Formats: sequence, structure tokens, C-alpha cells
Amino acid sequence: MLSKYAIKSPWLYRINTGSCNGCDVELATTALIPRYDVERLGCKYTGSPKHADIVLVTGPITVRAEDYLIRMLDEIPEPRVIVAIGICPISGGIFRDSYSIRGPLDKYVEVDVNVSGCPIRPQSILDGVAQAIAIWKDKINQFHEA
Amino acid sequence: MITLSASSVFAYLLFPGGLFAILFGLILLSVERIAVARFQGRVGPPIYQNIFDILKLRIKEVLIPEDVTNRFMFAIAPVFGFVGMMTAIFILPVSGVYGGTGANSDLIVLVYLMALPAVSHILGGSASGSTFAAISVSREVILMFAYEISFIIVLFTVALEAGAGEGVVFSLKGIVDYQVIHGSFISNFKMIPAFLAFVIFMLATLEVPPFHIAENDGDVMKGYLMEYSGMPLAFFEITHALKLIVLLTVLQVFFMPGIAGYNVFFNLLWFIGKSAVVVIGIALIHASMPSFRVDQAFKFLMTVPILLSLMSLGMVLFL
Amino acid sequence: MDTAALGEATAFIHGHTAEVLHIICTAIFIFCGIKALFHKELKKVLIYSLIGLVVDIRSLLTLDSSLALSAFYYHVFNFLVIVGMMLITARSLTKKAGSGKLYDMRGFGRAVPWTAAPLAAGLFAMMGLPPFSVFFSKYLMIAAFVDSGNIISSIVLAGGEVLYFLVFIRVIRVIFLDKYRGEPIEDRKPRELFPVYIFLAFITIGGLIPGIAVKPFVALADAMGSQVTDLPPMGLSWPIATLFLAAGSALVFFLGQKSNKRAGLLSSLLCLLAMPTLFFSDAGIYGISFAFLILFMGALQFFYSVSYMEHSHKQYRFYTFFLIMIAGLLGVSLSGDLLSMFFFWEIMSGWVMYLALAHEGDGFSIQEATKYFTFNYLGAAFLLAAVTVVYNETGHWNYTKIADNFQYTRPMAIAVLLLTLSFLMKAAQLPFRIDFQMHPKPAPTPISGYISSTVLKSGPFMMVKIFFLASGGVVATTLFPLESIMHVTGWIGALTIIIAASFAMLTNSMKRLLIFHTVSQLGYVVVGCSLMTSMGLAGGLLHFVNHMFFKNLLFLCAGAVFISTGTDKMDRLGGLARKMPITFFCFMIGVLSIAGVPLYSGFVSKWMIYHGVMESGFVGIAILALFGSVLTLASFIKFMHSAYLGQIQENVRDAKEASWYMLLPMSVLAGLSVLLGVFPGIALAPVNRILVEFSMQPLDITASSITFGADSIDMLFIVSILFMGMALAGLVYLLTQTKTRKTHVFVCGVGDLTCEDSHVSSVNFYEDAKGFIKGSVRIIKKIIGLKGDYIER
Amino acid sequence: MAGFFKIAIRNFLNGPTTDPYPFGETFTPEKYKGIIAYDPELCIGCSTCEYVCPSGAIKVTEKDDGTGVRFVFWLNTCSFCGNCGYYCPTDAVYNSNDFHTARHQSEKFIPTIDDDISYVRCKRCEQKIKAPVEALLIRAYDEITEEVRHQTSLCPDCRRQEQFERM
Repeated sequence: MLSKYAIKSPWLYRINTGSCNGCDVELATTALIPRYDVERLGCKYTGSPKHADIVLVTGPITVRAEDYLIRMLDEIPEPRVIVAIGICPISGGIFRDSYSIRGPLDKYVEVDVNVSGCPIRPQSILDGVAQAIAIWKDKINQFHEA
Repeated sequence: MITLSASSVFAYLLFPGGLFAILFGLILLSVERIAVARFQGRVGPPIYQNIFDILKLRIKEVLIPEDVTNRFMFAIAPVFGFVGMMTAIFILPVSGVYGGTGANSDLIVLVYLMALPAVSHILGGSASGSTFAAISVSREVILMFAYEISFIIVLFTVALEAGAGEGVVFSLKGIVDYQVIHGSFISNFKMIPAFLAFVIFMLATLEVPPFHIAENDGDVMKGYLMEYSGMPLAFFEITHALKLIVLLTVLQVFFMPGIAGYNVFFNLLWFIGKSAVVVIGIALIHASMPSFRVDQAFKFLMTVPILLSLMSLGMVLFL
Repeated sequence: MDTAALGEATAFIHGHTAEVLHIICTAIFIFCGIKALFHKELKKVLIYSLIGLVVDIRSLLTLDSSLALSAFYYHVFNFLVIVGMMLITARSLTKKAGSGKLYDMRGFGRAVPWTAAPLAAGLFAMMGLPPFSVFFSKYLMIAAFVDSGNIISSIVLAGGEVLYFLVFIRVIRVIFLDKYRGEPIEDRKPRELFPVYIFLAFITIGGLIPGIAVKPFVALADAMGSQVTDLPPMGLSWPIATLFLAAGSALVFFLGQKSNKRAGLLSSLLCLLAMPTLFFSDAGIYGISFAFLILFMGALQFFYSVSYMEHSHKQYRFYTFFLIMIAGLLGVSLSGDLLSMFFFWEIMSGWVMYLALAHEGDGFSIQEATKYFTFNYLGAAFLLAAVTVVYNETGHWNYTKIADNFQYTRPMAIAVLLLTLSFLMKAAQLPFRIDFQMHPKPAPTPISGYISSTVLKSGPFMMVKIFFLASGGVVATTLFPLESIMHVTGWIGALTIIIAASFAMLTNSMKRLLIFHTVSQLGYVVVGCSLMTSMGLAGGLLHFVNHMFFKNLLFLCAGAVFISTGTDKMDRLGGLARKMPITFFCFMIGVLSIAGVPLYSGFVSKWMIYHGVMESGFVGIAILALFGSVLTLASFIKFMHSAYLGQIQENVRDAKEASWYMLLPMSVLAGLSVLLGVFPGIALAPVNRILVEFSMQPLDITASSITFGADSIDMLFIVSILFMGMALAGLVYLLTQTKTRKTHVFVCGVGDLTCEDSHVSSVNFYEDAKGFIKGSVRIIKKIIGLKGDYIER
Repeated sequence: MAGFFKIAIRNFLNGPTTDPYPFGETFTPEKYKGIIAYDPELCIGCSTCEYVCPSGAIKVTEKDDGTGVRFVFWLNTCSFCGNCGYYCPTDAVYNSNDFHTARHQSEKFIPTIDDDISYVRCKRCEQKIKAPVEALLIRAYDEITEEVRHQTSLCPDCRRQEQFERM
């Protein structure tokens, strides 16, 4: 099937739902600084959710960011992989039982890979992306069977 | 009437036209991305990266914004640019390899065909109804309006120089033949400013960082392509690759068509070599230049390239 | 006073005090003009203007030719008749209004039409407009001056009339065009009106059959004993089509009172019926093809205005004036000689057009229509002087005879220059004040569309004829060599393209943008025609035809949008393409062909113009012209984005698609634009025969390809390549049949953005580049003296 | 502009300095605070770590059948602050420099460390006490004599009882 070639170019898209930007800085370093070049895997940060394949979500879904997240997740085309970056989206992290966050990402969308850490290391992002690519391959096949 | 002979269909679909140009363009785009990465000290993507981008987009789901203003225009927009570029490649002669389509490979037709990708971006962006797209469409129009002047002046300078004083040569084949006999224009001192102006025009048309404004990731993210996904987006990527090839061919037709060897294969290698060198030069500028703001770019484009091209036009006319 | 005394009186005047007399008369002339202009009383205004104009004729006495004398008698007689008639009506109007004040009679023209009509007719007659006899007496006067050699004073005389023109226009505006507010008053009984209408009939007959009317005055001049020089023949040649349409307009005036639909359809039918009459006319292929186009466009325009004028009032009056204007235009294209051409030229752009343009009746449209009418009147004044000079030099009116014995002497050079000047003014080319030379925005769309696409074309149409005539004669002077006139015209055309298109980049009203583009596209036609080489002229004429179709198409789309949304401002519109898809589709075809995209008609003619210009070696003009097409594309993208695409706005939500009355003409024009884009041969066949008529080497064309010397192009070949690309794209689309899903537009997930603030409207579309464009436009404004925000409004 | 050209050319000539992580080993600083590690032998079940952990990643609970103390650590909420390693008296919990924290969704709710220490019976009164931890003994006494061994194997009451008898 074509998915064997298609997985060679996963496009990443970052959604920040109120994170402290620790993980976002790490995400930025994976792409831009020469040391952890994510482009080697064929990845590229895209500007629009409609081009996204692997969605990297950071931040504990705060009350204000909730409906933005719901609307954004609807705009991402189907064979997609959701990666929760950092402990905040996975479980709310340090802010777990605070009044202003709406709980882990699982409530809104079916997450595929969790990369925990506060903040995560660029290498673990590369790990997460590698795992996401593997999952994405099966999703592509399922998408085309359906 | 239509002379759709087998050779012209072959030329359109396979060799210097469709498949070869698309693949060569995509590879050149990847080469440019690798060169930029290497200039920044990174490894950069594998060379087949852009090809797999297209293949990946093919399998993606196509999203259509529900309050899109005109679905037909939203779907037809990418095809405009694609068709324009395919025709442009078909009529452009590659020295020593492909002779263009004789009478019809004409400069004025080329000018209007090269404006089609910008038109397709504009139509697509404004038909999608998104605000980011609207802002980037207005930027694209301002830029297009600014860099077209220098391109037109360069065009006429080359046409007049190829006419060698007594007339004007509008056919592209004529320009190439003139340079083959009298030495290519790059070596002609009168044409150096025009060459610089054309390079600036190339950077502006290809949206390479000094002019990476309409799709600037900083403020309008993906600009006019914001609402596209799946196959229409793949068409825009293919059009971008074809536009790179068209610009390289036009650069070589205008300024350095020198035929190296005799058989087609050697000329083709010479053509690919020259294109690769130019692409790496573009990558160098890409890696080491920040982007203009729109009004800075507009002022820059309205002064520097126009003066350069007017200088060489003056030299051609009065020297 | 017997003849001898009069004879020596003229000699005495003529003797040594002519200069003193001259100065006194001019002083009186100007004094009366100013007085009349600002006076309150209607009667006083009329009397002052009479004194001024009669004094103005005094200079006739300085010439001692009999032509001058008979002209003097005829002119004075006409004036007496007209002013007598106007004074009677003025007396009856003052009786009705209770006071003589002009402003108390506001709107009387509408309240008591039958009593006030002679006043209007008299005022138009005093201006020297066609159907009345003063037109010929004024012409005789100027002929007398030209005959005696001083052309300059004839031009001054013709120009001087403009002062009195302003006086009359003021009266007409107050009495006829303003609303009537007083209590209803009834017309006078026909028995009292009878004498006034006899006078009116007398001067109208004098205007229609001038030859007979002038006989008694010539006899009187002979009686005075001065030697008789033969009068210039004043026979008019009325083409059949013009007669047919003139009669038709009367028919529409009476039959159309009841239903607007019937009036519209009837006039459209009339235009179609007039077409067969063209075969009998002997006006040569050039005139006939232009006439055919006039009638074809007229039919479409009327069919369109059946539903456009639905909401308007008194449509039959609009249709009548429109039909008379078309009749005038037909006269210009079909007439075989210069005098009748000038006669119909005056009808076409005279008071008929003024009343049709001011049809809406609100202050703004009247003011703009008056500005345009003054501009046309000035142009016609130059034309009158030039036409008489041409007759004087060649001794004939008929084109073919003029062409035979045409010597390019000093006066003839001035005449050709004046002719080109007035035709350029008609074609609205710079560097004249652009807000005057452009036809008014608030006029109803059918007529402003028709003026843009067809009536303004009479300028270049005649310019080509004059260039052809002038290029035939032997050159006897170095004053204004023909080549330099043509070259300067080319440069004026090129500058107009750039300046008008850059104005269009800034304006915010739909129709003003379209009118700016008409001016710039006419620049292309002028550039093409001013080359007078076979490729250049063919390109100019083809653009002449293409522009007619796509410009009218754009105007009709703008009209449809105006009707369904009620606003003409682009920045209040947005997202129309959802509600009016067919209009949008036609609009897109219009935009793509005006920008010159290869598949559409604009490209072929522009291609030919560029080749023609470069062949003649004018690189500057070619660069400006090619850049003009980029400017056009840029401003139309602004129009397209802010009006049709982008987010849908509030006031557009309930817009409905235009009725099929409007859509039919639009789709016909859109089809023609595409057809001529792919098969330009259809329009080029008649153009080739015109080239032969103008004794130039025709291009060898097939249905779709044009070859001339080295450069050639085959549109079908290019279009087939484009279609192959589209087929390829379509194939690829079919192969990837992936699922599609509807989602909302990406605005970072924000939910509460209203449509207004998420739509980039035309006001801030070029915000970033505005500094540069505004700076250059400010310089241009200073040059051509345009004040205020005329462009932006 | 010229400055950047020089840097770009130098980068081009020196070649990429990218760390070959997914396809090769990467440098991890020795003291990098990665996933925490737990050594049951050293743990005395004092649950200081649970107390100091800001994000509640560690749970030290009595086993339901009362045979020992269960130490549960859930990676997905640990913020790698190192409090537990710092405050643990016996250094049973310490930060390893393992940064591979990417887990599939299905493994999300599997506790990363789920270990337990079992109680020891007091020699005299058979009461459950926590086993003595060698590291603590070393730190507490200069040298571990037989006596110390004996004392630590008794429950506090018995130890008090024995001391009392010895007096």
C-alpha cells in the first residue's frame, strides 16, 4: 500500500492549551537548533491544523483553552496521531486537582502516545514521534480500508 | 490547427514537461531544504522528502471549510497554477535538449502564464474565507504588483538585446539562438544588472526568506494555503516545484543557455548542474537572510530591482 | 436705415475702430455672462444672455464677406425667435409661481411639463445643440471666421460660449431637475400654448432641414450688395438605422408609459430590428461593423434594464433618451461626411445623454451629470472649430473627397491636432481632469455600462478615421507632423493606462473602479490605434471589440450586485459568491479577460498591441502597457475579494441571485469573451477587411491563429495545452477519491469572531502599500488638479 | 548580511553537528533527573517521598493483607523535581538518567514502579516491624556489632522491654 511511503513525511502541529511553555521550548528546539534536527525524520512543523498529521498537545487543558481545543481538534484531517507532550496533558501534572484545569486530554480526544516529563527532553520527543509514526502507519491502513 | 503530435504529447507529459519537471522540481526543493539545513549546521531531510510529502498528502482526508464562500472556486483554484506552469514548461525551450513549441513559445505568453500561480494562490486564499488567507492574499497581491515591474523591464531588455539593435525578438527560441552565437548574456556586461534584478525577482516569486512574507510562519502561518488539505494542497506543492523549474529554465534561457556538448544527455546534465548551482545559491540566501515586512519589501522591490533593470535597459538601448 | 447707410456703417466699423469695438463687445459679452450667471430673476437672466450673445456676434460685422452677413442675419433671427418664445413661457411661469424669482419656480418643469417644455427647448437651442436651427447658424458663424482666415478667434468664440452654457444649465437644473414641492398647479390650456409651440416647431424645422431655412437670409445678404460667396452645403445624410431608431424612440415614449417591461422589451426589439437596415447603408465595413456592435450591445442593455429599472420611476423617459443616444451613435458610425458626423456627435453626447444620466434625480447624480455634460460641450466646441477648418481646406464634407485632396497645410495641422484632442477628450484620456472626463458614477448601470463599453469608443473610432485621412495627404508644414501627433497620443494612452489603473487601486466604490478601468482600457485601444501599423491597429481594434464585451459584462455584474444588496460601496459587501454564484461566475470571466489571462479574450488583443508597439520601437509605451495589466489585475483582485469572496457580511445575507433578465445578457457576454479568447479569428475577419479599407497589409489569420511577419500565435494550441493540463488535474482528482469532511474555518479555535472583523474589506486591502501609491497619486493629483478624496469616495 | 554568510559557509564546511539520537546513542548528562528508581532493600517505608512529592506521583500504602508496604510510582504525573531522591533518608529512591518516557496510550495506567517491602516478625512478640536497613545501621553506628543486630530485630516495645530488663 502507499502508506509505506506516506509515513516518510509526518507533518507536526503544536497545540498549546495553556502550558507553561517549558515543553513548547523543547518542541521548538527539536525542530530548529542543529543539535536535535527533527527534519531528519522527514518531519516539518506546519502552520495550519488542516495540514497536520502528528498533533503535539502541551499544557493542562485550562478552562479558557477548552473550547478552543475542541474546535481545533475537529479541524485536523483524519489519519492523524495525537501525542500528549509533558505530564500536563496526560494527567494534569502538578496542577492536577486545581480548579482551573479541565482534566487530562483523554476526555477530549483519543490520545495515542504519551511523552511524560516536565519538561520533556528533545530526545524523548523524537522517541514519541518515532512511536507516533508507527501508530500512524496502522491508522493510514485502517483509514483506507474504511 | 492543433499539431498534437506524439512528440509534443511526450514532451508535455513526460520528458521536459510533466513527470520529469515535477520530479526534478521536487528533488530540487529537497536539495534546497538540505542545503539550508547544512548551512545551519543541521542534517536536513532525505533527498526524496518532497516527493513523499506529495504521496502523503494524497492519502489524507480533504477538509472543506463549511462557510467557504464558493466551493467551486475553492476546488478549481489549485488547478489554475498547475495548468499555467505545465503550459509554461511546455513552451520553454531547454537549450540543446528541447526546442520549445516554435512560434508559440513567446515572451508575452510567458509573462501571463507565470502570473497564473500567483492568481491561483489569490483565488484559493480569498475563496477559502479564512481571515489569515485574506491577509496573506493582500500581501501576495502587493508583492506581485511590485516585482512584476522589474520582470517586465528585464523581459524587454532581453528581447531588445536579442534583437541586436534592429528589432525585437519575442520568440524564446530566437533569444536562445542569439546567445548561442553571440555568447550568453551572463558574460555581457550590459546584462549584469538585469541578471541581478531577475535573481531578486526569482527570490520574490518563490517566496524565499528575504521575501517569505505571504506565507510567513510568524504571523499568518500558512497564509493562503491555510484551508487546504489533502490533494488540493498537493497540487499547490507541485505547482511550487514546477514554478521553481520554470524560473530556472527562464533564467537559463535569458542569461546562460550555453550549449556544452553535442548529444542530448550531456546538455541535460549541464542543465541540471546549472540548476543545482542556482538552487544552492538560493539556499545560501535563504539560510542567511531574515524576511522583510510587507511594506519594507514593497519599498525595496519598487526601488532596487527596477533601477537595476532600467540601468541595463538604458545600456542596451543607448550603448 | 437703407442699405447704403448700413453698407458704409459696416465699412466704418470695419475701418479703424474695429479693435476698439472688439474690446468693448468682449467686455459686454463677459459682463452679461457673469450677470446672467448669478441673477435671481428668470426674465432678467434670459435678457442678459440674449444681449451677451447678440453682442458676441458683433465680430461678424468686422468681416466683410457675405457669408458673414448671412450668418449674422440668420443667427440674429434665430435668437429673436427663441428668446421671444422663452419670454412668453417665462411670463406664464412667473404668473403661476407668483414671483419672478428663479428659485420659486423650482421643479416647475415636472409640475407643468407642457408649459415649461418650450423653455427647456429654447435653452438647449441657445446652447447650439443639434435638433435646433441655432446649431447651423453657429456653424455658419464659425465657418465665416474660418473662411476669413483667423482660426484662433473662431476657437475663442466657440470656447466663449461655455460661459453662457453654464448659465443655461443652471436654469435647467433649477426648473426641470429639482423636485416640485408646492401644491399642484395645472397646465395652461392648449389654446394659449399654441403660439409658443409654433415658434418651437419653426426652430426645430430650421434645425432639421437647414438648406432651405437659410435661403431667405442669403437673399437678404445679397440685397445688401456685398458679393455672394457660395454657402457651404449643409445637407445632412440621415442613415436609415438612425431614422428607424429615432422613430422607435417616439414609439417607446408613447407606448411605454404603462409598463416598464413592455418599454424595455420593445426598445430591445427595436435594436434587433434595426440591424437588417445596416445592409442597405453604404458606410463601408468600418462603420457598419461598429454600428452592428452598437445595436447588439444596445439590445443586450435594454434586455438587462427591463429588470434593473424595475424600482425606478418614469422608465419610458429613460428608454427614449437612451434610444435617441444610440441613434446619434449610429449616425456617427454610419455617416459618410464630416458635418453629419458632427451633427450626430452632438446628438449622442448632447442634452439627451444629460437627461438620461440625471435620471435618478438626486443631487449627486445631477451634479455629476452636469460636470460630464460641460466636459462634452467643451470637447464639441473644439470639434466644431476643427471640422469647419477641415471643410475650408479641402472644400468637401465627404470622407472620400477629403481623402483625395488633403494637403497637410498649417491650418489643417491645427485642425488635425484639435480633432485628435477632442476625440481623446471623448475617450476620457488623461491629462484632463479625470473627475470631469469620466461619466458619472450615480447614473443607472445600464446607461453607464453602455457609455463605458460603446459610446466612449466613438472617440478612438473617429481618431482612426482622421489619422487615416491625414496620413493620405501630402505634407506641407512642419508645424505638427502627423507622426509626432500619433506618438504623443500613444504616450497619452500609455500614461492613462497607468494613472487610471492606480486610481482604481484606491477607490472603494464598485462603479467608480469600473469607470477608472474603462479609462485605462481605452488607453490600450488608443495606444493600439495610434500606431497605424497593421499589427498595432488590428490589436487596437480587436481590443476595441473585446473591451466592449468584458467591460459591459463587469458593469452588468456590478449592477446586479447593486440591485440585490442596495449598496455600491465595496467595503460593505463581502461573500457575495455564496448568494449570487452565476453573477460571480460571469464576473470572474470578466476579471480574467480584462487582466489578459491566456484562455480569455483580453489576452489576444493585448498580445497584438504589445507586438505592434514593440515593432514600432516604443519600448517605454510597451513597458507601461504591460505593467498596466498587472495594475488592473491587482485592483480587480481587491474588488473580487472584498465584494464577492471572503467572509459573508450582514447586509449580504438576504441577497438573492439576479433575475434571469439580468443573467441572460451577462452569460451571453461571458460566452463571447471566452469565444473570442479561443477563436480571435471571428473578430479579426472584419478587422482584416477594415485594414484593407485603410489600405494596410492585412494579417493572415485562421479561426484561432494570427501570424504577421515573424511573430505568430495560435490560441487554440495554447488553449488545448491548458485543457490538457486541466484534464490531467481532473484525472488526478478522480484517482484520489478520499473522504471529504466539512469543518469550520481555522481562526485558532476562537468562536466569537463576527463576520465584520474577520473580513479584509477593500478599504484596508492595500493598507501596506498605500503609503507609496498615495504618494505617487498625490503627485498626479497635483499635476491634473484634482482635489478632495474624489478617488477614495 | 555578510556576517551570516561567513557563519553559513563555515557551517557548510564543518558539516552538521546533529546528535544521531533515534539512529544512535546520545549523550545524557550523568546527573540528569530522569525517571526515578526504587530500591526496595533500602526502603524503610517511612513515606517521606510520598509526602514531599509535589504532584502526588508516589503512593506508599499498607498492603491490604498487611504483609508489607507497597510502593507505587506513576510516571505520568511525576515532574522529575527530585524531591523524593533528596529527602529519602536511605536513598532508596533516586533519579536515574533514563529519559525514555514515551509510552503508548495503552500503557498509560500501568504504574511505572509497583514494588513492595515485606514486614519482618519481631523476635520476641511476633509483631510486624519493618526490616532493618543496612545503610541506616552503618550510618547510625560506628560499627555494627552483634548487639546492634539483635536490637534492630526487635519491635520497639520489646526493645524497650529488653533495655528495661537490662537496667
